[in-house]
Amino acid sequence: MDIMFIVGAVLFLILAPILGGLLTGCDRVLTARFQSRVGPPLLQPFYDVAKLWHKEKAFSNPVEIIFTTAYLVLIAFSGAMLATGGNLLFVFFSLALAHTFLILAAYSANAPYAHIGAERELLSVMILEPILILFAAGCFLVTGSFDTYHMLIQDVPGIIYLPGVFIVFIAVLTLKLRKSPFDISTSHHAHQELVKGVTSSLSGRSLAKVEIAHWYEMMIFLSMILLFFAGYPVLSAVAIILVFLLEIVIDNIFPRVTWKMTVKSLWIVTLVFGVGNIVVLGILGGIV
Amino acid sequence: MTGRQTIIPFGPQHPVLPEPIHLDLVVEDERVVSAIPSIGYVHRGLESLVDRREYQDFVFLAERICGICSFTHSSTFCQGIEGLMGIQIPQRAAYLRTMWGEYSRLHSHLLWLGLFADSLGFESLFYQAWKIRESILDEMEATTGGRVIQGVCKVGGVRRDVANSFLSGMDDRLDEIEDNMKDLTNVFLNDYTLKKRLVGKGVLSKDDAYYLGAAGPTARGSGLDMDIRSTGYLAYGDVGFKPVVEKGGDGYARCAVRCRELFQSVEIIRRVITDMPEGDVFTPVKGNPDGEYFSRSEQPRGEVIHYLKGNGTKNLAQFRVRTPTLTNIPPLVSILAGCELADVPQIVLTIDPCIGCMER
Amino acid sequence: MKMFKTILKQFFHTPATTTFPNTPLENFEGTRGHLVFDPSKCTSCMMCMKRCPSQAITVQRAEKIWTLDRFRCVMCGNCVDVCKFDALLMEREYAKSATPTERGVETYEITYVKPERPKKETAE
Amino acid sequence: MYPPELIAILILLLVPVSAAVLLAVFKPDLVRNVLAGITSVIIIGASVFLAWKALIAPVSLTLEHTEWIGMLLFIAEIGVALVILGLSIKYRKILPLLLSVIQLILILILEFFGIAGPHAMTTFTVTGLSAVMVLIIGIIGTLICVYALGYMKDYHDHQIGVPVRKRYFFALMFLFLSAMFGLVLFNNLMWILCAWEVTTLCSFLLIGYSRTPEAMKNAFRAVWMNLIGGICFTLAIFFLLRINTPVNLLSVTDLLAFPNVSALTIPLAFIAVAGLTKAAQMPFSTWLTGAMVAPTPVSALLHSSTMVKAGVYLLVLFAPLFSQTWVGIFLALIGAFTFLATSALAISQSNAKKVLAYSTIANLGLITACAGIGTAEAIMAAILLIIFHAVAKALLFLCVGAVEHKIGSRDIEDMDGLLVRLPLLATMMVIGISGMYLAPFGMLISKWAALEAFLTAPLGYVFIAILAFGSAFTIFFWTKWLGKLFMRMNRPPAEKIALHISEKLSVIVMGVLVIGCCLGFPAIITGVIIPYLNGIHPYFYLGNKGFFYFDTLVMLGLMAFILLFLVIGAFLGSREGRTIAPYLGGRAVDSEGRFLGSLGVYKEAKTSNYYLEEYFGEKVLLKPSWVISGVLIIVMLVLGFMGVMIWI
Amino acid sequence: MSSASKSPWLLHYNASSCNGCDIEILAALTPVYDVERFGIINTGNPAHADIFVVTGGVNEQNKAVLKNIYDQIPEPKVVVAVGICASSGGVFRECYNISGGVDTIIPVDVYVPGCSVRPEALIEGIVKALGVLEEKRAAMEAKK
Amino acid sequence: MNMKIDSVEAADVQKIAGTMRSGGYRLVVMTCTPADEGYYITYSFEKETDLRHYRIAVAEGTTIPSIGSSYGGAFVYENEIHDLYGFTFEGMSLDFGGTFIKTSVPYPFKKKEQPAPTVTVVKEAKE
Repeated sequence: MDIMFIVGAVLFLILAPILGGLLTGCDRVLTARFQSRVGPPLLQPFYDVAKLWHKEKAFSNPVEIIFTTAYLVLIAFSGAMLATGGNLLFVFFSLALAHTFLILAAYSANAPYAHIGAERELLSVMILEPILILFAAGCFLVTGSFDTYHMLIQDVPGIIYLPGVFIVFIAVLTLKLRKSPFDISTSHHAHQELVKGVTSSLSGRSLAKVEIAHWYEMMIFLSMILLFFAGYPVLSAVAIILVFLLEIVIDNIFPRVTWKMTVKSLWIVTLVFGVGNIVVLGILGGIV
Repeated sequence: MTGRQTIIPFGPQHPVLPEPIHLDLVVEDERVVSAIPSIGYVHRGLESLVDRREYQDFVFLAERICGICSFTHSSTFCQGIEGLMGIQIPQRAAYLRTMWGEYSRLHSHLLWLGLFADSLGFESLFYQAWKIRESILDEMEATTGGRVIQGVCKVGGVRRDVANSFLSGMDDRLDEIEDNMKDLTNVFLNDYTLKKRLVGKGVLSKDDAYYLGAAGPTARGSGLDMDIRSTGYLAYGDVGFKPVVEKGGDGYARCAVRCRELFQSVEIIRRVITDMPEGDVFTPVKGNPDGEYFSRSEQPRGEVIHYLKGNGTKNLAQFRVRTPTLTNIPPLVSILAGCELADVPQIVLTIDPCIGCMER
Repeated sequence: MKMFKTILKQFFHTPATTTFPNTPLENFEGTRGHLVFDPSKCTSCMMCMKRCPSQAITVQRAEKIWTLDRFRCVMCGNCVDVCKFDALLMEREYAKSATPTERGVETYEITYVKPERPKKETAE
Repeated sequence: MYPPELIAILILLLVPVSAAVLLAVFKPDLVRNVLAGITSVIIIGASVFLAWKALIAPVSLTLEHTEWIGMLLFIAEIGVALVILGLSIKYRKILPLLLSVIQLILILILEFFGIAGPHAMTTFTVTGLSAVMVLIIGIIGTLICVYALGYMKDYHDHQIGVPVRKRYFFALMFLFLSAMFGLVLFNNLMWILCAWEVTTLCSFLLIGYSRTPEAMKNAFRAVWMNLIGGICFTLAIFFLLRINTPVNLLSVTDLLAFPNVSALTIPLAFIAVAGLTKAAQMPFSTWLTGAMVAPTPVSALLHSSTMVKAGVYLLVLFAPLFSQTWVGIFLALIGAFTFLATSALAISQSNAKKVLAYSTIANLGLITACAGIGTAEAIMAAILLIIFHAVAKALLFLCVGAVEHKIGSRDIEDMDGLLVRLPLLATMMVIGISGMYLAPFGMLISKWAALEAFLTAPLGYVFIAILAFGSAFTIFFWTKWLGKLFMRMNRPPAEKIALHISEKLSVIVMGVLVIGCCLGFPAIITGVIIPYLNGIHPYFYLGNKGFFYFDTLVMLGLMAFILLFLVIGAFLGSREGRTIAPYLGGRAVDSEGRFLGSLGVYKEAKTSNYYLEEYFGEKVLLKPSWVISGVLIIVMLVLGFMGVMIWI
Repeated sequence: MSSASKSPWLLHYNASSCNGCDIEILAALTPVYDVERFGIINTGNPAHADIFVVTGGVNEQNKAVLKNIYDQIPEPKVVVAVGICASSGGVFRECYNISGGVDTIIPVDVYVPGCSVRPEALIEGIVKALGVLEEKRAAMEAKK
Repeated sequence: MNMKIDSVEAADVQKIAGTMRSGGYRLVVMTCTPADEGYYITYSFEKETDLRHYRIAVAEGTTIPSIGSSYGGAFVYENEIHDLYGFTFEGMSLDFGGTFIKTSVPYPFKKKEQPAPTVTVVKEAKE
């Protein structure tokens, strides 16, 4: 392993939560502006987490402490792996494991709202799984390797080969960033029928950990956009900002849909664009 | 299989419910198998106070049956006393009551639209609806002195007159409000995703609505032409009132009824302002009520009935309130069965529950 | 999707938000904010106490004390209406919140002095 | 003097049979326990020794005078057919009757009119693949038998009304072990067919152990489906014999080395069908789900870790041949489709054994898909899947069986808070479930390997898409089970019944095996699989490929380390803090987990998982799946008869 | 000001109010008053809340609910009684089903008068509550 | 507005409800009110603008037949009257068993020895 990779991982571990928190702050301010409000200060997400960190230690089941820690650590670990140009498939598996821990934390509370949140989070993991595997497969077909490193050093940006996968990626990003219309398991606002869904039984430090993990996750998924525009830093940056703005706008112009509609719409998109893209790529014999 | 059921206590404290009501939701996957409501969290026993407050002061208590429909409650109560005592209130007072009644319908429907949007996870629409509502509340406050509890009705008329100059300025402000409401209702009625969420959800057939006792927009959404305003009390007889009726019977239809009623209310207010008669706003009241009276009027949520029984003293002998929400509970129970958990909040909200009213 | 136009409009307009509490809000004429008592005008007629729907006002005629519990007052203004001596007034400003230690009943000593009945000039 | 390998082989073949006879004779529990214990130790020892030998260098032994063995096995085969025939007549089942008659006739024709090829034939071969199977049968199989010692005691305590026939039960279990060893060690297809039929019989009798109407119904369903497999196997032998060639195609080694694959498509297609039935692939999956009425050790032994593996063993064995034909592609499609359909079906099940059954079928489907593709990478993935699946699934079955006896239910909904109520079993269950689908455990590595194999295979993108959606389903049903175990309990703890020592022992050893296999997977690949693959594809070199890339291994290690750290943290970490009641919309819960609901009735605040019955229920999915897979099988047979080859 | 008072999350419960105060609390969230400027979020979930906003006087059924929710809020927490009903029982004080203000069940830190409470008054009350929250947090830290 | 109230026998309530229902009337309200002796329960039905009231006089503690079979929505009124006045209705379509409106005093509107409704003694808020 290159020393540069280790530096990259460490940088990611430190910078991602800071950037993620700032982006969340931007998100909240922008959302407020879309709603004709002034909105909170930019640093509000940090205040929130700091406050949560100092709250009383209270839980509905002590195992949630370890589960939320595991969630945070594994998400950070996946991010670090991504930052080192590591194996994309492994990043995804590690993310799935991390989410399993979040789901277990919700299950362990044995409260109906947390439980349904857990089931819905599980559904969203299920929705996400195919497109992630297809994404990895697409990268493999383009570069002959699952390593993000190879994707990054491509001469031609990946989006040329994987436009369909990119579309699906943007669609599922809404789910991943817990935005309307697909914020079925929990959301950043007061979530209606499920109270707070998967995080509803977490409080204090556990919730703070989940919050930080969300920042990491957001950075992981946003930085995956890089893979589609590798080699063009300006273009990548523009793409990331545009996608992020698009997500905020989508959040504001859609009501929440039911989980059934979520599964159907996202899987139809996955089947049409994702699988279609991979099949075309496969028929053309890949790029290698 | 009974082993696969989840029992969810929905409420009394729940973010979707500004007021406490409890539902025992039994769900399988997310399909609601049974939903039985339980109320009584807001019951204060306000009706028992009639024998310790003079009937004139009780108006302020009747007004506090509910903070949203407060104006209609106070005017219905006054109307009841006036009915018992055979008082004819001045025309201007009747027109002003009509105006305020419609304003309170506007504010209530906008409030409901906001909460409804919120229950569907549509935050920005919620903010939009409540932003418009603030301008309605401003009108209310400017004319009555209270934002949500107006305290302006009085046995024999109203407590405050509104200057004609103010009324003429109101028309322009209504134009702006109407424009904003057009944008708002356009989203509610035409947005693809919202339609997806609403059309065909919580269908209440016309017959069920009629015999289960649905009232107000809930009944009108199922194609029933039921509106107490058609009887022409206050100034409604003069403004050529026609109820808004939708045939769908689903959540979308109930939402559409309320959206269209917004514009209807604006129209009524305009008519009332232009035709506002001059004169006193108050007739002095002498004596004490005696006898029985059913006072009915149309709240934003439907028909409200105040039953009053006087015994010739300053205090009434009996006061009973039957509110639209109470009679909308049986239809709610029938439309909740078999729905999706995600639709429970919006179905509960489509009857526009006002628990404060319901339980007094 | 229909919402897009609306949110775009919001985005390019200044927010509707007030600057309260940095600058106090302007209330409308006639807003019922809180009750003000003028001890110098009260004749201890007790009408306000009798007609208060929430029994926030007590008048002790003998001790010449008028008290108001702000945490019971519903700001209906009925007392203002029934007071024939203009001793009560509704101010537009809202009533302030209180912690348990700050909370109490406002007590006023009635300073009204019954004016000397003017000599009946007409009697002559 | 016989070579030690031969002695080991003979021990493996004969000791279980002898033990079976003895177990059938002696009634006292003590004698049975001692006997079974000793036999198990011998079998484990012999299988480990044999596997070790085989891994150093493939073992290939030729015996003289094999005719009498053949004769003996032929008699056994006739016996099997007759038993099934007799029972079919007794219970008036037409379909099994017809099929067993056909099978009997075919065997007789084969024996007496078969064109006997040249007899220069190796008797026993132990390659890397068979060594893996030997280890699975030897270690996991015997552990399950040991477990059964304690289990059957509880079983009869719980199942009042089921006649106690433990002698019969254990005799069959050990007989089955013998048959399985034969199946993987013999080199003669005729002999393998015989072992194949014996396993069918054992499975049939053990499913019907309780003799309840449901059990008998399912037993007969199992037998007729497996008979179809047997008939196809026999037909495959027929067609092999009809090929005019100097080499004896009944010898597996010779068959694998046969250069003209295009001549083999018909027998290959029949072998594929035989493998599909044994491995309970769609449309034959119902026999396996029905077989779950049997006592749990039977499910564990026959229907998850060994017998059904016989089906895929056969397919993996012939994978190099499949890889060149369209039969292989369609076989792979059936497997992949089965993976998708049964993973989805598993979502709708709440019966733990049924979930395990469907998951078994799904994983066998994945193995079948790999075998059908048959490239070196695919075979590697297939073998990895066989190993990891066998250990993890056996562990899960044993846990479910023990838990069922402790809490009186095998419904996943009743397993909430198991971690508090039955810590040991639940921990083992968690290990088993994690082993089935989570990183960095074995099954996930295998899936990864499969993914890489698919990516380079013809029509690979189809498989990728199927795998992508299939694993999504997999995640769903495993995680919700896992979640149930971690729930906080407000119910009274289970009765304190001590776990039988044999059950405890087996479960713990199995749990250690799961973790051991996961930690040792690089060793398994380099030590077992690569040598085997090099026997088939001499130039195959894994090198720095994908999951076996050094960095990835480091990452996997790091991840395992993080997990270990977290587990330690869970045990040592501070638990100080206030426990707050679960949020129930403001409703208070009393000590029994109930709250006052509407109508003044106290209700239990209970939660259940999602089963998505309207999408993934058996009623919805089974029939379309049968149609699709049936069409695929027909297409496969047609392609076999047409002899279409892949020309890439 | 530490983080505690920069990010107060509200939990609102209607004990037995007439709705007037409840809708004004919601109105305080909306664009014109926008309490999110102070980092205030209406969480609706006791486990996340810092400030417990109660409206309405307490009746028979609500006693248990109020206590239950109060217990589920992790420390430091502040209870704000909004409206005169929550403060003293208000106009309904004499009704047979009302047993008084919120302070008969749980300790109240700030009382906000009004019938119904105006959003400005509510904001003022919450700002006052933030001071109390800050004190409580300091006390909690000191205890450690 | 029609304020004419027809008096009927308590036993006929179900019959009347049945007639009303088949005549296309809807149930508007059921009101219970104390009379000089016992209580009156008034049933109000309406069809378009035709409002009709039927009144039964009942003594304290009487069991009254429910009209739930004709009007599914009647249970709200019946449960309420049960909880506030202490009457029992037979055959309600949804019986809350006295938990529809949970009051701190049982049957607060039931006549007591002293005619005033019972009122809980309110502790004076601390001054």
